[in-house]
Amino acid sequence: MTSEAGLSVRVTGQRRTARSHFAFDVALDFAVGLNVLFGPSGSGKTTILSTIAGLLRAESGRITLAGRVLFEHQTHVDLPPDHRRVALVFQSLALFPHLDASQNVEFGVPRSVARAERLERALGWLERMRVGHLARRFPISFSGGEAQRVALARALASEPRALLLDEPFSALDRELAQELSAELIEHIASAPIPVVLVTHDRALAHRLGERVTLLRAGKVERSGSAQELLPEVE
Amino acid sequence: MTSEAGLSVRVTGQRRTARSHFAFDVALDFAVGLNVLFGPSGSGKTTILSTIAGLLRAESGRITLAGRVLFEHQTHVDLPPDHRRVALVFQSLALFPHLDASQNVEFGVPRSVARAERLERALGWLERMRVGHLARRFPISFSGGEAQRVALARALASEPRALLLDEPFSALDRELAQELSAELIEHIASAPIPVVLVTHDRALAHRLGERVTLLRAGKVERSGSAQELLPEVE
Amino acid sequence: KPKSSEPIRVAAAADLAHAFDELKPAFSAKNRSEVTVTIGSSGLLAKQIDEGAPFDLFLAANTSYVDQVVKAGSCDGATEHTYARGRLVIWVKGADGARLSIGALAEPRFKRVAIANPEHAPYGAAARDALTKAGLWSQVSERIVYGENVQQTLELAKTGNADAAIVGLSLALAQPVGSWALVDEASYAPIDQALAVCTHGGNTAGGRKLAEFLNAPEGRAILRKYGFLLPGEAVAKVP
Amino acid sequence: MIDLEPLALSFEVAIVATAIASALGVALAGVLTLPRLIGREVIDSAITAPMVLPPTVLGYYLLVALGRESAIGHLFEALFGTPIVFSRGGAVVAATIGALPLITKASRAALESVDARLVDAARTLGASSLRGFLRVSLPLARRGIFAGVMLGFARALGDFGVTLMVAGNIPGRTRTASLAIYDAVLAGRDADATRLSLIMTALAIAVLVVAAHLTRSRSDDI
Amino acid sequence: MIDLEPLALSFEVAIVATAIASALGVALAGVLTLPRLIGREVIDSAITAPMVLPPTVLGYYLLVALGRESAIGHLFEALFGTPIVFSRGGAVVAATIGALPLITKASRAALESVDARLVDAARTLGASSLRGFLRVSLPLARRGIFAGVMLGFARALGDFGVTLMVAGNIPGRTRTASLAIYDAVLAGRDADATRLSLIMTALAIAVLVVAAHLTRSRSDDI
Ligand SMILES: Nc1ncnc2c1ncn2[C@@H]1O[C@H](COP(=O)(O)OP(=O)(O)OP(=O)(O)O)[C@@H](O)[C@H]1O
Ligand SMILES: Nc1ncnc2c1ncn2[C@@H]1O[C@H](COP(=O)(O)OP(=O)(O)OP(=O)(O)O)[C@@H](O)[C@H]1O
Ligand SMILES: [Mg+2]
Ligand SMILES: [Mg+2]
Repeated sequence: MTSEAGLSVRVTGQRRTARSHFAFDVALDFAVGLNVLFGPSGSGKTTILSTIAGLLRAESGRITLAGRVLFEHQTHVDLPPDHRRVALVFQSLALFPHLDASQNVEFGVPRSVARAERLERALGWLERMRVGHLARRFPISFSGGEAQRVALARALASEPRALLLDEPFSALDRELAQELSAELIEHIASAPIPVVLVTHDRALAHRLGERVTLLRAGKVERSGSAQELLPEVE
Repeated sequence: MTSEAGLSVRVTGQRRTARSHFAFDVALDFAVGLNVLFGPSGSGKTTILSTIAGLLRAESGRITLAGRVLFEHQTHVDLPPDHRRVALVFQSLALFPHLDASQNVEFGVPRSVARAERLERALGWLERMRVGHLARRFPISFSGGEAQRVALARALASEPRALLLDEPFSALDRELAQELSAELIEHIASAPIPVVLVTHDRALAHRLGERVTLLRAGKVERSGSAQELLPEVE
Repeated sequence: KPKSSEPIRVAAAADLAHAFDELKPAFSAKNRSEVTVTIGSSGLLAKQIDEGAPFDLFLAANTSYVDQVVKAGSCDGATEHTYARGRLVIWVKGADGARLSIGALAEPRFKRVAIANPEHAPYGAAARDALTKAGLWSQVSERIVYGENVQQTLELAKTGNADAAIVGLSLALAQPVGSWALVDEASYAPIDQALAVCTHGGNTAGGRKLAEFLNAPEGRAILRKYGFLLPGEAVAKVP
Repeated sequence: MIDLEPLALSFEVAIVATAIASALGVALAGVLTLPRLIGREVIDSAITAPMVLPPTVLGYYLLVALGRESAIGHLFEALFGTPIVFSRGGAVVAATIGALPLITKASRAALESVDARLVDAARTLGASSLRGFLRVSLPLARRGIFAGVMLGFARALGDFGVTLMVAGNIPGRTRTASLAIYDAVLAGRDADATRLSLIMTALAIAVLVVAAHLTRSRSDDI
Repeated sequence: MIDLEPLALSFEVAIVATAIASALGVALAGVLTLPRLIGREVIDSAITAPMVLPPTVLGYYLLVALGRESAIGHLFEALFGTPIVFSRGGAVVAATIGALPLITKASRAALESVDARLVDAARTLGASSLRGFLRVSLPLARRGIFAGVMLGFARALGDFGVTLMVAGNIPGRTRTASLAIYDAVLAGRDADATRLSLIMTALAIAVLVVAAHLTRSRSDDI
């Protein structure tokens, strides 16, 4: 049921260390617009986003984005992360500590953009995330919520064809979360790409999610609208 | 209005880098039991917790815990963090990457506890935080919510005289957050200490917070019950 | 207090390396005492002896280093004497060295000439003397490359990186390759090599015995064989 | 009066050698952190191994390898018209070889300690693995790399044995301070040797301190 | 037949010296990261500075400083009844001095790269600053420290000039492999020299590779 421009993910895989093992097997279709990925802690949300971004290699299956094959086990296609044009806001944010906020965001701006314009754009994104005042500051001095917003700005600035957000508002107060999700929706309207949002916040899921997928233990449990899936919101 | 066993914080201070500056000036009284610290991103919540824990030095004022002076500018008292017995769950968690979950928690168990018993206790805390199965695994393989729970277990295991929690449930789903906060309340009942909980989650604040303090731009804006301060919860 | 179990420890100049390969067993066969040899730059050895290095006998490549250790009280002045005189040769890697004279070094085919550092190596000082005497110093000095000791100097030519080396005869004789010609002995100050028995070792008596052995016919024969002139002997033919 | 020419030469050679060894060492360290490299530890150890030989002996082997009768020596002489041995180039080669293992090993350790998630982040932002290396790994590894470079510089400055063999000891041309100090000691000019040693040490400390402050003030900003 | 005694001696001396230099170097590095230290860079550079002197000359100065007529030498001889110079102790001192700056500088850089928040976390959990250092900073800095230790070991194994002067080149007592190789060269026993060099290099590579694998498998678990 995926649209031509959507993100289709049908993969199996696993993560293992000497002492643990986690397997996943999912078929997910993320249409253009907002998609909420919901699930208990440890159900594999981050794992699946990493697999889509190309940071983890799936063991079988296929990932396509807007018709383009990012990964296909059978044909040995496995695009490296930098060729996938999938931006990921990490749960751990992963801001570059040696770059200030504007440089962090500039890092994401495509190299095709003229040098002079890159800073402009970076500053623009910081403004939209309400952290323009941090431009010349380094991540070590950001508060939790400030860092989260810079990470969002950086991902958005990279003009991705798909955007994966791993609990991007978890450190923000409600007002700010609402403002930023509004910005996000506005952005999607102008650049129609699939956005996958991982969140534990049911209220947010309700507000944003026409499409919600419920993950449990590495498998899709159900998918549908927020109303159907998460009725018991306060 | 602080009880004898409470945590009294009356300090001013600042954080600065070459490119930024943030000043705070607060008078806070945290009684035994749960206290919620609420405030927008960047209002200084983390900064104040760090100051209480002794990781940041206040510029003036006084911090006492259960009648014991932790910091007093005038008399040049400034106990080092390890003498304060104040446990802090960092927003960034700060798990030790070279230690497995049980070792992380064991690190917190007081040295006065017999060696053989320390591991017991560590495992006990992991169980109570629903991450007993992670005991022998290293932090790199934890999901966001798993890491958060190990960090909680570590703080609790240190038998602190005050517990500071910086958004400890932000990566947990609602059910889990509820379970763990119940555990926390149970713990406080058995060991009556002040607990300061930073959260953006209004529902959680309502459920837990008889006492809520609202911080804004490094100053206390108001304090009172959750009903009074945060009425607009969904 | 000499202990018979203590070996006789000898500190010897670099040009004696090969001679000692033969001296050692010859001496031990007669005296039933073990000899250990430390080869090195006489200057460094002298400094070490001054700081108490446990040597019983010091064989330098000149006399002044021995004077120095005697003056410092580290070696017995009564035992100081010249045991050999070194001889200078021009050594080349090819087979045409036998007819060389020092004057030939002016030829452009000698792009690089290696000599030991004249500042502190006795053979180096002699080499410079000889070149100066021949009136070549100013011409050749541009093309000189210095080795820290004769052995290294020879190495520079042996590897083909210097076209000729001026070194001690003792060394030239030990080479399986190359050819050489003696430098006129009148053109440089004699390379008199002195020895002295030293006091910081554990076997001074052994040191004395070895010194005597070097002066005895058997020892002298070996030194002669390795290209040294001996005290009290006229300039002899090269073996 | 003390001859300052060897000092100037030493610093000149050490700076050039450190620059070369840094570029080479960091590149090697980068290769050594490639995920699918075979024989990683063997390569690393082989780069370190020359350190265990006495420098003059190492120098001797180099003299043979680079000398006028070697293939490399022939090639070099054909290309540049002058042999590499007994030249400043030889001194630079000698100092570079001394500095290389220090820089490589320190850089590798620092690069391996960089948080892999940051490089991952760079990749998802469209950075090639090379760009991720240059713009993320390298700057984050800077402390360790810099420590290696400073060690390399000190080692290059102090090289004696290898320089002696490969560059020769030619006054005004390849007589570095290290050689000059040694000569002075052996010639019994102890006062000269001590004076030159002290100047050398003091200058080296000054350079190291200034370099440390220069690189540190940049990161203090952060 | 090749005399293996110098090889055994070299490894013996290098292992002891590396152990001493590691303890000392890591402790020094710890001191160098103390927040309120004055003259940090000067101290660090002063530890590195001996590297810029020709080893034999450094050895000569050490010989004078530790010699039987020096205060230190007297003290040592009074305490242990035997002089430190021209002994294995002297060889250990020489190798230690060579290894120390490498270990110190690499360790300091690694320690400074440790995430300060982790040490903070340890402190709030009741760890003294010493415990925080030992249980958190040190293990997290292990890669860099280990790189320094391996460099230090290679340097200790290969020390020539300082050992030559301080320990002397006394057969059976202080003749390390490095000295034996040099001796072979001086005596024109080129084949011996090459053979010993090869064995030495191969052994060093083997030790370094094994050590790298041993330390790595521990952290692969994580
Ligand atoms: N490198 C790894 N090796 C082994 N297991 C891993 C590894 N990384 C994660 N896991 C396990 O895989 C499971 C899924 O992890 P993942 O991070 O995807 O969860 P999540 O849904 O994002 O959870 P959270 O909401 O807590 O962040 C967890 O049980 C985790 O312990
Ligand atoms: N080291 C620092 N130097 C300068 N300013 C800093 C530093 N650390 C934090 N700040 C600033 O101080 C303010 C308060 O930061 P703090 O981390 O206490 O906020 P917070 O209330 O915890 O916010 P959040 O909810 O986003 O975590 C922020 O504006 C932040 O930018
Ligand atoms: Mg996750
Ligand atoms: Mg915060």
